[in-house]
Amino acid sequence: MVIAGRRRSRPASRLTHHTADLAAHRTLAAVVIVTLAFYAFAAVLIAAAAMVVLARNPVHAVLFLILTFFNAAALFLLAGAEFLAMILVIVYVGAVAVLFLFVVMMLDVNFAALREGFVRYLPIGAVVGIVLAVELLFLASVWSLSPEAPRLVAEPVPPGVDNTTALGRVLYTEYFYLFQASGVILLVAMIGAIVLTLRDRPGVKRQDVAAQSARRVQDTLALVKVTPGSGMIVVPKPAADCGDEREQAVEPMPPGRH
Amino acid sequence: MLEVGAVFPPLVGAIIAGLFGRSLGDRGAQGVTIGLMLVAAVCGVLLFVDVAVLGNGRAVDLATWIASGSLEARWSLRFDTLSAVMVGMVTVVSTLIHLYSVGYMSQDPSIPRFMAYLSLFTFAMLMLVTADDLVQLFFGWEGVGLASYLLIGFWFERESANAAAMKAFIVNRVGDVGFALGIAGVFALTNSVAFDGIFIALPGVATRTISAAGMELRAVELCAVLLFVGAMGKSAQLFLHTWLPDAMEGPTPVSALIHAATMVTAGVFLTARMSPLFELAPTALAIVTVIGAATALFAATVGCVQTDIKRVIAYSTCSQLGYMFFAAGVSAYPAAIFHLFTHAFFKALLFLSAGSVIHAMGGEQDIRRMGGIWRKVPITYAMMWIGSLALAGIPIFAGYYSKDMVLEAAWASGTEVGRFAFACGLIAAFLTAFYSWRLLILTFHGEARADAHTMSHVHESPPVMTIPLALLAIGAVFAGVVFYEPFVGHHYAEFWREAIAIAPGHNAMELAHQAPLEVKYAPLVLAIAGIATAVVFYALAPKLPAAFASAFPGVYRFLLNKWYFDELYDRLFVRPACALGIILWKGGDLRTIDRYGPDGLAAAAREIGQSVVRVQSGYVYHYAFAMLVGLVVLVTLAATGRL
Amino acid sequence: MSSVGFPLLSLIIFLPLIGATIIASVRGDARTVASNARWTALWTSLIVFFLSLVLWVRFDRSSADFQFVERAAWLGGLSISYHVGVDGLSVLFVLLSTTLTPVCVVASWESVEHKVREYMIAFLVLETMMVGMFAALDLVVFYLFFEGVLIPMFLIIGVWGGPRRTYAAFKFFLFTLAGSVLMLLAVLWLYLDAGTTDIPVLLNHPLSRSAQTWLFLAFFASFAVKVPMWPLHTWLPDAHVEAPTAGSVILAGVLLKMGGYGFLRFSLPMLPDASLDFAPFMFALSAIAIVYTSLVALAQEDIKKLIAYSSVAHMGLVTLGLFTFTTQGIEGAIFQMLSHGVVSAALFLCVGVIYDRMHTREIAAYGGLAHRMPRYALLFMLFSMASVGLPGTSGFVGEFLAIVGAWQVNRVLALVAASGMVLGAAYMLWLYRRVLFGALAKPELKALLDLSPREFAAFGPLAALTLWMGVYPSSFTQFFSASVASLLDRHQALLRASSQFAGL
Amino acid sequence: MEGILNWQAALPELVLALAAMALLMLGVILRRGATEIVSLLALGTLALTAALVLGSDRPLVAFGGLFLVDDFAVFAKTAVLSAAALALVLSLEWNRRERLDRFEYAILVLFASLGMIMMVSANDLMSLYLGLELSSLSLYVLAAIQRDDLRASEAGLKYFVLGALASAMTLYGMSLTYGFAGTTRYEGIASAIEVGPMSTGLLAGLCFVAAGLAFKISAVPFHMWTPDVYEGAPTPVTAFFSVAPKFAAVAVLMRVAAGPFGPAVAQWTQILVLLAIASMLVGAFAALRQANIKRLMAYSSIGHVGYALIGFAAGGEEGLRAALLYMTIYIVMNVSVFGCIVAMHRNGVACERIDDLAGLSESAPGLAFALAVLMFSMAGIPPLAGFFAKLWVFLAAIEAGLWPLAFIGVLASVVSAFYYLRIVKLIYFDKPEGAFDALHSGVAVVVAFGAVFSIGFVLLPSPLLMVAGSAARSLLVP
Amino acid sequence: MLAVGLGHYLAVAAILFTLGTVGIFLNRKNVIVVLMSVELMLLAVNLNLIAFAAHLGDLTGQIFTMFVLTVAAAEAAIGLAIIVVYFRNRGSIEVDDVRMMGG
Repeated sequence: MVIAGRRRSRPASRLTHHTADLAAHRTLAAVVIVTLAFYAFAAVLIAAAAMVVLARNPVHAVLFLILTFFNAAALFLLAGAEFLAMILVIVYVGAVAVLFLFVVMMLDVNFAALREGFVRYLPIGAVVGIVLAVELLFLASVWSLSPEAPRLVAEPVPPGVDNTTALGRVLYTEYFYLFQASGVILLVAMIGAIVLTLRDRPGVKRQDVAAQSARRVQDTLALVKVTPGSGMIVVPKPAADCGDEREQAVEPMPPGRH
Repeated sequence: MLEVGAVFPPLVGAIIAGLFGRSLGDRGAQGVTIGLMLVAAVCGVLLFVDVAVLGNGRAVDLATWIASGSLEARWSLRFDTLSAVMVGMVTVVSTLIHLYSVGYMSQDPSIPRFMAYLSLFTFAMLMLVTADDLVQLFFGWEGVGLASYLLIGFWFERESANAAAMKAFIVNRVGDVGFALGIAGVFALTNSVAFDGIFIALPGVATRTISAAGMELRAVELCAVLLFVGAMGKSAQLFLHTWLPDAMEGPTPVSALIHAATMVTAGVFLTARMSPLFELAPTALAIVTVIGAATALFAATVGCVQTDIKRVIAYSTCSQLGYMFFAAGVSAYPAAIFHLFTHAFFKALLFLSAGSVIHAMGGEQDIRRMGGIWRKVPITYAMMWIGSLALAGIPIFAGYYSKDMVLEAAWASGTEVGRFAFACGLIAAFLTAFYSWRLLILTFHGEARADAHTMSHVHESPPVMTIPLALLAIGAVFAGVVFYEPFVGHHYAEFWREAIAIAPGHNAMELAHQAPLEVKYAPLVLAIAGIATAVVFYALAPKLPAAFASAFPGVYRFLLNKWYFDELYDRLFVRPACALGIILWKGGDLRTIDRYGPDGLAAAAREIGQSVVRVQSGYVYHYAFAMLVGLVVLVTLAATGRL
Repeated sequence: MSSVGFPLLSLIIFLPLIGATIIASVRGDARTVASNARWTALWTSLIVFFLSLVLWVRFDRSSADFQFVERAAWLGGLSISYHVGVDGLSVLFVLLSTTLTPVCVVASWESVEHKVREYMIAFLVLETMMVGMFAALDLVVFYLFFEGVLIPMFLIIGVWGGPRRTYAAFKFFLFTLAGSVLMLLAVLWLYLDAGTTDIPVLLNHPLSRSAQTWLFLAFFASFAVKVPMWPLHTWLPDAHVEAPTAGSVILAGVLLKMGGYGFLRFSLPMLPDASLDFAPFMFALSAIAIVYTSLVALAQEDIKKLIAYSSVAHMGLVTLGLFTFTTQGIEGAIFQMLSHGVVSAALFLCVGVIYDRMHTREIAAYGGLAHRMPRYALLFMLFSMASVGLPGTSGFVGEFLAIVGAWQVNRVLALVAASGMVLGAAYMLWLYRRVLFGALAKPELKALLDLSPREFAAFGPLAALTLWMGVYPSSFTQFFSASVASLLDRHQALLRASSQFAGL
Repeated sequence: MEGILNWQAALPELVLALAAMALLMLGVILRRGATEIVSLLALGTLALTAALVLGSDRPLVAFGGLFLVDDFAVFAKTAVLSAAALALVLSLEWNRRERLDRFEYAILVLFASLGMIMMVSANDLMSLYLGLELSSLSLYVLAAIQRDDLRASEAGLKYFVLGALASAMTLYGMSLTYGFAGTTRYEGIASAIEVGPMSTGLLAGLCFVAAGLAFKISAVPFHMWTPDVYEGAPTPVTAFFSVAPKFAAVAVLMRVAAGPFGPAVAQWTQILVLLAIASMLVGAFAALRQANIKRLMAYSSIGHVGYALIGFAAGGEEGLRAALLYMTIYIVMNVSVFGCIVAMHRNGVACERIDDLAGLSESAPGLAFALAVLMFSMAGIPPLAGFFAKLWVFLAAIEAGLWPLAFIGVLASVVSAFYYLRIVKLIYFDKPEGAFDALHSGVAVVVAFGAVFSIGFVLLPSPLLMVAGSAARSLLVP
Repeated sequence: MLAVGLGHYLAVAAILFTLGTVGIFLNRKNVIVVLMSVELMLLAVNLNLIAFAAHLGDLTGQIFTMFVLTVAAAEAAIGLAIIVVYFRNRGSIEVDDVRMMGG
């Protein structure tokens, strides 16, 4: 196995080595700053996350989500994961959150309705949520690593190498299989998104040579007898393999609408 | 060969007439059955002579029947004096009745069936009396029950006949439960069901006790009582007698054959057959005596007020069976069998005569609508006289000898129950004579109460009916005087040999011969008094009966309604059983077991299903919530250390 | 150990399946298919019947061992194997099954008109299951056939049954299934305990008292439903009433025997202590069954229901006899099962005869049939009397022996058992009287025809058997007396052993 | 022989991934009418992959311990791939009838299968997670692929939302596991648990992972998505859902329970017991009131998972073998039943009401017979295959002393027999409603396969028994 | 006492995770918010992983985080696509409306 023979003594302390380094080289003040920073970011993080859930306006929710990500990125930094902090900001804030925002605004849903369900289910939901939270917090407070854990570590942080390089070294070697797999996942996500949402809209003009060649007069011209006073709209016949069936019918307009 | 010849021809006749009756035709069926009966009768009489008179007892083993562990019942024919007497009597009487039926049933559409039933009955009866073990006896016992059922219900389009047939069968079955349990008990006690095996083992187990229903009982007593319950059913003793009068729904030859001469006496036969057992069971014997005496009296009282000619005779039969039982109860088995023997002749004669009357009256059975016909049916009239004289116990007629012997034995037993039986028997003798003459007078004398049309058709029966009557009359007259000496005389033991066992201390038979004169003549005096009373009541002062009836309306109605036994049983058993059946069915099966059992569970399952489905609301947040709850439960279990 | 040169028993078991396959493969128009199905089914079942006669002839009656044994590796090699064979306890049940199947085929010849092919297939499959169950010498194989019966029977009731067939079929199926799944757990436990499900091995496998108790309860759950014992009997009247004639015949004739056979095969020999412990309980239920269901039968308005209830009562006698642990009791129970198999089957055929003509089973719709149908009346009388337990018919022997056995255990019990004699007579005669006797008043009954030759062919063997078993029962008891004797001997030995053990 | 880049070990996965991409390109190029060809080629791909799986060397650890091939993996992969292939056959017919011309369907099935075989071969929480997500994402899309159908899109949405929740739970559990054990490798986690008492953190991790995987196998109370998704998704998709991912998820759960959490057997046994009991009961009772056959099958599948979990909870080689056998027999029966459901087209319109089956025996005796056999088999009536599935499961439970589980199991099986019987009742007892459209040969083959398997299993049970046994053994003894 | 340790990170992640779960079932209005709640949960996981990685001095956690981020992005894409499809069919993304089926 990979880990064999790579055992190395490391501080068994509860702090990350990064903070430990700080503690070793700088003053107590630095520790206090880090600590304060942590609390500040964590507080904002939690508050923003709560607002994501609570915000009435989904656009606000997305914005709070972005705020959450920023703060999380800061916490990542504090924990020494510089590369991931960066990724989080670039990929998440830059792409995913914006995608959310885009969809929210595209769907443009009406969010004015009352949240009666929210109020009704709040107590029981809160109870279960609090129970879960308490249990998880309990876990966080009494955490104790397996005594075997230090020995089992697969990829000890190589000393003297920056975070990004260190990640890159293992990601393309030891985790190449998984790296490829995540590529396939992204491919599937792409296929999925396309399969689900790409459609040949009836209104969009697109050249279809075969269809053009096969065009005949009787297919295109329809003689419609229009009754005076009622009127009608004729929806262009869409291509056979696409489109929404709901729109394909020739719908008489209700009188008085035009 | 002779043995088989005495027993099986009726079966062959029954099968031929029953299955091929339609192709044989009426004549053919009659010919076949009567011919085969004749064969049986000849064999039967020869056997009687050979076995009973000459003393060549034997048993013919035919085949294994039921074999299970140490229980082995065999098909076999046992011929000792007891069975020889019975075989002779049964075959002869049955042949005569077969013959009589030719005339009596001439107008009936299903003659072959009737003849088949008669023969089947005879076969079963013969199997009963020749059984060498209790199980075969039971076979015959139930066989005659079936045949009786079929014959009573012969006219099955009549509801009353069906009801009577059912009643006969079911009441008999009640007795049979006792019998079957008795067999089981005897087997458990002696490890055998064969008579010889039982009798050999009995002395060794006489003191054994057995627990039943929380009581410690002497085993032999229990077995004897159980067997006697069977006998009560078959012989229509008090409490299980209700079927016999109703059985008169059957054609008259049936009544004569089954309900007078043969089947009903099977109980007495059983008691005699099992005498070694009964002799060891004094309590059982006392019960037998008391029940017999009570029946003799009870049936006689009821007989006095009945108006159906056959029912009167039926109650008389019942009463006479009572005599036989109390004779057996005081260990005078020979006397019981003797009375059985003579009774067979005169009671068959009476029934057949009554049949002849009914035949003459065009089916009328109510004596209130008869009268004044004695000139038109002289032979029948004469036969009726002979029968009645024999029944009443007038000297030189058969009944005189046997009845006197029975009463003397009862007196001579010297026990309390014996005296009780004697007293009952005396009263019953008076009543017997009374109702016999009441019947005679009302039927034949006085003014004609039937309508003119019926009267104009009254005629004497054809010879095919009267000849059997005459032959039976011979028996009714001479059977007593001829067979008195061998059956119950001083040397009765030489006649019966090992067929009947009487315990050393039980010497009613011996003492009966030394009975004082007043005991000897009391029955006769009472009988004559009975006759005289009847003459007074119905011939000289015809208003008296009605006066009596209105003077003692309660008593009259009590007697007329046969002591209300039918009503009592109806209330006590029949209706509760039916009601209970419905309650258990609707209330038990449907409303309890099904409702709370399968249907209830199914409904509950559906209910549970419904509530489970209700949770499945379709709201995604509910689903998420459920998942979360599941998670929280798991984590809580983990956190609290329960995992 | 008798055997023949070829796997006779397997042939008997699986030949019907081959017949079923042939029927299934027939193509053509409906008439051809139907007639072909009938004839194939008849011939198959007849051949099976004749093969089973070989079994009958070659069976060594003096031995209590399993005979005609066949064995093949199956699940997990030999610990759960295909193992079949017959001994005295089972051989006659095999014959009963193979006898009744052709009778059923003949009885359904004309009365089943639609889906004839499926019907015949169902019956042949059923035959396989029944015979297989009686011949199984491995618990899992036994269970396989035991429950496999449910499938064809469910379909027979449901597809060709009466108006409430769905309810009846479901009730039958689920009731029985609920019982047998508990048995399955017991079977599995036994397998784990003994390391095998081989019945001959298990018969000698010692079990602790508490284990016996649990196992007994589990087996009880299954067999008591099948028998059926009170109060688990309510499926039976429904199933009987709704099933087609032949279905009722098989149901009463063979399926009910599975429960009794199960008690006999497993509970008694394998769980001797528990059987003794539970004997009073079994007696109580049996006694209740006898009296209760007889009374209920008395109240019935439906011919089939009445006979169905009578079956419960008769089977009550069986369970009662079995747990007496006396030779007479057990032999009586076995005989009663065989006799009931023939007699109740015949009675249901009798009902079928008039049902085919009048399409009603209501007693009140009949009356006076004896006028028009004397032969039918004769046969009905014969079977009624056999049901009532008249000596000379098969019904007597079992009943009598069971009573004798019961007496040796408990006198009151014997009395209750014997009370069935009276009640049985009451309801059967009451039925007979209302259906066959009386005046022929109803106009629609006046045109009825007596039995056809085909119907005679169905009744003939049953009538003959009823009389034969009644008159010469020892030709049947000799098959199982050795087995019963050895069962009781071993039982005594086991009890002695366990009482010694308890004494230590 | 292990190495960091040992592609040979993952040859089936590789082939499947490359073929899927190739077919994707083919489909894009062909565009119209590509569906049929792509689907058939996808079938071929699945077959080829299965063959490669069967031929792979084992036991083998590759990619630095991320990937593992053993008998168990081979067994599970073969089952998953076969199930996927059978479901794909059903979709051929369906797509033609519903005029659903989407070649992506087959591609997504391939990718989903890829994810599944990856996750059963995973030897590391990360591989597991990626495999799981690969299959999940494909499945989300598949559920909603009939995008113009409101119910299908609702199914997709529900499945997605709840699936995301579940995978987040799993992931949270994985993070805890990683943190407290110090590694994501299976054997590492196992050794971390083995020493000393199990830390609460690992226990919580186990719970979270179990909850997430329980969602995938639709064990109660994580089952709620199942009926809705089964009902809403197109029938062949449902068929696929009910077999391949289910088997894969059970296999993964087994792998995780026996592998990394193997030493915590006492803990996960209890979790499984709870899940099994709840699943059996809900599966049995909820199905009683269903009118839609796909919903019915959803509840049925919940119940069946409960039974499989019995064997699983019993643990040991016997128990795991029983669970594997159960799932194998179940997926064969189930895919055939869905074949029958696909065949439920009347005048070109799909029928989903159970009552539509009324009188099927008149109009389509063969189909009716097969469906009846399958229903009896599902109900666990001997001598059909379903019985043996239950037999081993209960055997294992009793051997492990899990009496309550066995007891509830048999009782639930009686309750569930009711609704299976109801279908038989409709088919055979009731009057016909009108004939279904003619059967496609592919569907017929699938249906017949299931029926023949159900009937014939009794004759030759040992091969499957042996293979499952060796798979179970390899799970316990690496 | 003030010093930031693993426990602190875990606590923040726990709260974040809880908020995410609560958000999923408390939200009745907008499915997209549900999606965002899932993102919160994944973020909590990432926080956990990073904290553990830092504490253990191990890169695996960070690698894992990267994959989680990747998958989360893919998941978001597919989730939003499904929501769009649903919206097209239903004309609403109210969570209360997602209830064609049930029972």
